[in-house]
Amino acid sequence: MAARELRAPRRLRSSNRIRRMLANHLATTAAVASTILVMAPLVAIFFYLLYKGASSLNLAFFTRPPAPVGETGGGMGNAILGSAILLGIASALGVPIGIAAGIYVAEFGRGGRLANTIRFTADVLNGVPSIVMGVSVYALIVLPQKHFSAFSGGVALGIMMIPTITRTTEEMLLMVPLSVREAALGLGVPRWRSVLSITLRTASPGVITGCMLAFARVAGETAPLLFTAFGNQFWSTSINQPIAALPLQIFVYATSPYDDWHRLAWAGSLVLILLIVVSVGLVRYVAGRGVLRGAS
Amino acid sequence: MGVGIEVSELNAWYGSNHTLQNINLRIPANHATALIGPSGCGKSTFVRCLNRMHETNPVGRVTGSVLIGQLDIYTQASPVEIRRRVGMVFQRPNPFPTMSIYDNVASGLRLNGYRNRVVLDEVVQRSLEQAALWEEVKDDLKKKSGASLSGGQQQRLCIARALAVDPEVMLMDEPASALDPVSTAKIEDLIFQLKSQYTIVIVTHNMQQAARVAENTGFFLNGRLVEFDATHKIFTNPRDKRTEDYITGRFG
Amino acid sequence: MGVGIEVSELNAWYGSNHTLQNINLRIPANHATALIGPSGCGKSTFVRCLNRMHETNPVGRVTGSVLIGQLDIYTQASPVEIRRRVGMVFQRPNPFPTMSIYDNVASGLRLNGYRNRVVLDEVVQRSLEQAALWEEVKDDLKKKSGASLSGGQQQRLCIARALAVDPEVMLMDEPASALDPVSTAKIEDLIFQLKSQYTIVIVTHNMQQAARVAENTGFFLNGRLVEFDATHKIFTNPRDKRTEDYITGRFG
Amino acid sequence: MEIRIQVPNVAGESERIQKPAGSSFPDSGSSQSPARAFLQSRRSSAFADRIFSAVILLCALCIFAIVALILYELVSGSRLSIDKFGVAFFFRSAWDPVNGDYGAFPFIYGTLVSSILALIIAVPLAVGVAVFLTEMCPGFLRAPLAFVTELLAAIPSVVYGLWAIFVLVPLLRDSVNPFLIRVLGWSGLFVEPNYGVGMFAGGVILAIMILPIVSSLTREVISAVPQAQREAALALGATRWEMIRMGVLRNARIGIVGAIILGLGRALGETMAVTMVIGNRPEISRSLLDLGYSMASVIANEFSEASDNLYLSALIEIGLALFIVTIVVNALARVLVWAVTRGAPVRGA
Amino acid sequence: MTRIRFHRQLDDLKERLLVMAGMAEQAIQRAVEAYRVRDLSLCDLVARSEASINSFEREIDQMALDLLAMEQPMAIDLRFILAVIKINADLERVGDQAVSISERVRDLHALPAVELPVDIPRMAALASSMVRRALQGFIEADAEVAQSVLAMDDSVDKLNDAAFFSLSAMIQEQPLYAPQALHALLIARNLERVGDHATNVAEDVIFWVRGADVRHHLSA
Amino acid sequence: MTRIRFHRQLDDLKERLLVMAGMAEQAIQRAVEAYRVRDLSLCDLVARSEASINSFEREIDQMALDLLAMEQPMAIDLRFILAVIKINADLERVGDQAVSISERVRDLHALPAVELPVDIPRMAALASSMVRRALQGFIEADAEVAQSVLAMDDSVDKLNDAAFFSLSAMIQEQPLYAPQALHALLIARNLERVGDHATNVAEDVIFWVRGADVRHHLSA
Repeated sequence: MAARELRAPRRLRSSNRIRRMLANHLATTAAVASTILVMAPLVAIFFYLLYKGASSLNLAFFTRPPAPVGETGGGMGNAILGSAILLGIASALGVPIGIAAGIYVAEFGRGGRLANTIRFTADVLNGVPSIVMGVSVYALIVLPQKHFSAFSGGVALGIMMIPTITRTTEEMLLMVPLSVREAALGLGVPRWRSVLSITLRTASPGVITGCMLAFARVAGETAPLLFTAFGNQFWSTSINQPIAALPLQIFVYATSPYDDWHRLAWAGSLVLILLIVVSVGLVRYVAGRGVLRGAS
Repeated sequence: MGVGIEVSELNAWYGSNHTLQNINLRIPANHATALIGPSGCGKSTFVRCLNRMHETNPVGRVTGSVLIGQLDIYTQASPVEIRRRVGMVFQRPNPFPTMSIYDNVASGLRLNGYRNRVVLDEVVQRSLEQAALWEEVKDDLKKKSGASLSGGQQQRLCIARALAVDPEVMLMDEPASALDPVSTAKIEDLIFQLKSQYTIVIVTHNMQQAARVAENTGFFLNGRLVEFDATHKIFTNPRDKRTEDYITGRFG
Repeated sequence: MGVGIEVSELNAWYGSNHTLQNINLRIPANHATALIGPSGCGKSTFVRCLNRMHETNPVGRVTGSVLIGQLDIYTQASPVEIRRRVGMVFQRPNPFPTMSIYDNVASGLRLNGYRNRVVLDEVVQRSLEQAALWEEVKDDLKKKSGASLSGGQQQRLCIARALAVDPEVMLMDEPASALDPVSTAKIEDLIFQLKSQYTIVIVTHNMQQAARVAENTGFFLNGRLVEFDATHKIFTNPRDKRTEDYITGRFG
Repeated sequence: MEIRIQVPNVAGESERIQKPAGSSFPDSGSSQSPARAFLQSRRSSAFADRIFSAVILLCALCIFAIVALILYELVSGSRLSIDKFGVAFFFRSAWDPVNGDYGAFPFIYGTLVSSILALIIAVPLAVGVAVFLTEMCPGFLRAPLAFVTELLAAIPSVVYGLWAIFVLVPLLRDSVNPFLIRVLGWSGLFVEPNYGVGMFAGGVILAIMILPIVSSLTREVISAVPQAQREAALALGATRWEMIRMGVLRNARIGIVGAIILGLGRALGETMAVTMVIGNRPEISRSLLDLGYSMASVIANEFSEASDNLYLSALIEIGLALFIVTIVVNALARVLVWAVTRGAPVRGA
Repeated sequence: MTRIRFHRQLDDLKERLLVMAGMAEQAIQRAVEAYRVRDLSLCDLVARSEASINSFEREIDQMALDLLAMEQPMAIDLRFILAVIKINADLERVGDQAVSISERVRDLHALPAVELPVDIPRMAALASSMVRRALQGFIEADAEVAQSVLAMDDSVDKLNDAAFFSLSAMIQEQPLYAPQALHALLIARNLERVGDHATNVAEDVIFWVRGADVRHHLSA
Repeated sequence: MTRIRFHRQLDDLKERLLVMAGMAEQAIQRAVEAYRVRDLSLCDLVARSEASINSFEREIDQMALDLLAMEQPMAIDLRFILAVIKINADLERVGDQAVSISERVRDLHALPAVELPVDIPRMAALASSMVRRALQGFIEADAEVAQSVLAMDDSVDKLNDAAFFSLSAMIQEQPLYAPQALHALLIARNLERVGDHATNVAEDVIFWVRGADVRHHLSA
């Protein structure tokens, strides 16, 4: 019986019951409050974008280059085209290298020292501030070439895509159970075939998500373009010439003293956001119906 | 039809761990053979040596010979070729999640470059029928993914996938241990059906399962094959004291 | 010591799914009671109604009364209080991985405001001893985390954690289904030890397990309690045809 | 040594064993199916496998090359400034392009203060949102709210900057800052002059920007905590908050720290929005409401107009410093996670 | 979890037991026929059938053992297998009684024929019908039918007691024919034992079907 | 996976069977003692002990059934339980034989005492020692000891045959004492049956220990 006494007294009502209940309510309130606080700026931003940007959207905005200072009108057509070109170059560079590196880390070097070092390096690269990337690419390409170019801007953005894609590819590949790989090997499928047709294919929704996220992220980047693509007031499709980009143009307009340019900046932002929202939405759709969910 | 397996002086290591020691046994063709024993006794390693899966592990190493039919799998063929002849079913159902049911079953042929559609259709249907899954999935063959099936169906799908390449030997590594009792019973029935046409080697830690499906049973202990005999003999009157102790729960 | 449980007219729903229908049953104190039945028969839902865990699911709903001892748990107390008196062990071992072994066991008491070190030490040791884990972990009590133990040890740690608050009733939802045979045997032995001091309700899909550990067994089918009787009665001579069909594998 | 081959002793069995073994393997009889015939005629060579793995490895090594190149370019670009100012560069407050006298301290100060301010504001909110969304939110609200926070993460920096200039700054200047001056003025952190733009505005916009990253990562790690952990806590008689504390936050804490550090890394390197609201004045002031400058901003603003090599070199050295800081922060995060996880697998159970 | 194969094996086991039962019953009938017509060739048949009954018994026992070891039968299936094991033993002993009778017939054959005051064929018919009825209960899984066997045992016992008295009276009157009378007495006892075995079989059938242990419910 | 509890239950089962065996053997000894000293009170004791033997039999059978259903015994454990079930039945029948003997003794008591040319106590001693030896084999799990029982059965059979001839001779000489002689004959047969049961027990022990089915290995 004496030993029994040492136990928590059974039918004793918790002495700290009220304190526990109070803590429970407080925590709930705090969580609800912070959610509301976080939602506020977003709602505000969208409200302003629509309110200020929508009114300036017209056909000219998409088809015209900017008007010279002092003239009203003009658009951001060249910037939209420039962004498309830059992103095209970036994707062509970043997606294959990123995915291949991800495959190496997850499949071939798994657990090895080299793979771990590559993973760490990718993390480092991922953390490199975009402005530093701009400076580096400037030193790497612009200085030797002696002029700004769409190519250098694309390279800067492409490099920024690589680590994101590598890491998501790796993570998605690792989510593919070992048993699926064994299943492929057990059927007598060669390794390269198994990696491409089974593992990568199984992980493809996740890998696509990673690519889209990387794409969305660099689509809005301004800093690395400041000293690489540089910007351009005119139509240009040459990858050896400076080129305009949507975020770059927005930056220029936003920090200018002209109301008309402010108006265009809002409109440009709205277009940029819509572009990104659409791609993020697409990502969610792909990931949401992702077949991976069923993989045990 | 299946072929017999003859294992001589098989030794296997995981790193410095000598997991299989001097295994000698002859597994008869077109019968089910069960391997039982406590965890870590080497029974899983043993089946993984029969299709050279053991060596996919970087620290796995094997010596000795395994004849499947007349072929010494360690000297006369590449692992990839062996595995086309020796099907394997794993502990957890592992259908390819992004593939449809049809593609899953066809994968063994397709991934090796086979393209004849008519033959593929036939093979898929035959394999699913053999795996007792055809009736349940025939309407969603190309619509549903392998991962959308229930656990028991997934495992039968994996069996169908292994059957599609028409192997001579089927290895099963605890094929029902992740399934509920009803699915387990179905898998057992299936094994019972298949054993007239294939040489089946099944690893299980469920002695009752071994008793139900296999004609012959081998008992592994500490990396050695202690006893190999007709199943009903093992379960009613084993020769070796250690087998009897394990069977009756006097072990350890 | 444990107390009896009296369930009257218990109904439970998942969304619009009527998972338990008019369950009436009296579970005797200080005995082990097993609940068996095919998957989806409602046995797990039933135990989750005994400590109001069912209602933590947003779509879970319950009517009817459950008396634990003299207390009607649905009208006379809050879920928090009930769960302190009714311990629960789950299918997969779920120790708190960031806590040491000691902290895991002490967590229930700490929640209730216990801070006295001497008492805590005593209770932790006693609970681990009861759970047959003390000898294996006493040297690493505060050094090792709960997650560093093996699966079977983790489950015994969870049992110790539940025992530490000295519950009157222990609910176990397939406590050994995720474990290997050796660990399963240990858990079964443990349940056998504990049932003299606690009222134990154990859900299992393993009929043999029910036969081995429980004095009484209830058979659930389609959300109804078909039969409740002494275990040896259920397994040698059940009253209800459906029970016999399930037990003998003539089911479905 | 005698080899004893075990054969099951079933009467009459041995006859049957020999038969299949007797026929030769490659053409095991008339029963051979087209599938088997095809597969057995197919040889496999390791050549394709070797090519494939070489290509993959090459791509993986690209990542090394890129980081090495960046480092090389930054170091060689800042050679001039390093030679001239040495380590003192980072502790000097002078920034005088006209006289060629450069020191990075004001920028380092501005970067640190604005980032820490951002963390102070963002972390509790982010964790609160994550907890609300995973543990408390009614089901129908969960998906839309999660989508909204993800959208926050997708908004480009320059758009934040735009919004900050035209909406946030006036709001701070006209209502928030006066309030802060009145209430917290005694601390010396919030005193006039109140321009609207400045360190505080920079901190606030950074907070808004890193909030979604921190909260969505936190949400991810919280969701990764197995349901079994929650049930374990509830079954012990925990209240919902205690369940969250014991069964959720405790298990997720390493992941949350990782999320915070990632947020910090983001804040340190963030350029455009900060450039647009921090005020861009290379001076140090105790008041958070005063104008400031950050490392990224100074590069963004002055790089393209840097007239002489030393000026450029000083800017590149600031870039180098930023680069090194981010590596350190990243390494810190990794070491931290490693140190804590060593004893306890986070995703145990 | 339907265990179709297992239940087919149980059917198989039942089938075999019935074959064996047929053989045992036939042995009794032949032995009694041999007594009736004093035909030694029938005795040989009985002796020969014993060997096959015994090998059947071993086979059934082995099957039951294998099923117990390999299929973990429960409830009615388990009771069935246990019943089979017991019925099997009883049937084998019925066979032994037939052999015993046929040996007595052989001994009687060596002695002068004499009119014996005992109706062996009638007793045999009764004992046989008990065996048949018990087996009918087994085939139909009908406890009622099996129950009726228990009542019949009393009549056999009475016939046996009557045989004792009439035979001992006969001996006192005609001591010359004592050996014949003694053999008849022992044959009567053999038939009484067959009745007992039939009763045991009936009890086992009831146990299998109802799960109730009816043994000794009269005696205890 | 050590199943300590289960093996303890098996020990318990063995224990009980031995108690029952003791009771059956004692019943035989008492019945024979009653014959020797013509003491009817001993017959009452035998009659009374039958009830408890029967209830023991039911209990052991139920235990064995429960163990089979709940513990899925395998190999030696399974053979043990089956052996127990069979030994149990044989022991119960040994008890029955004792009752039968005691009833004959009662009948003999009503008749004039007479010197009978048959050594019932010697037969009883032999039969008893067979039972004891078979049980010794059971206790020690020793197939050799059990095997020796099989040989002893022949001696009992021979004594029984001798009894038949000497008693039938006596009847022919002294027809007056025919009832007494008949009773003695039946008692001898009872004892022979006890020997048979002991043989069965011994065979079951061998089956349990060795897993070999030794039944009929002489006859078949």
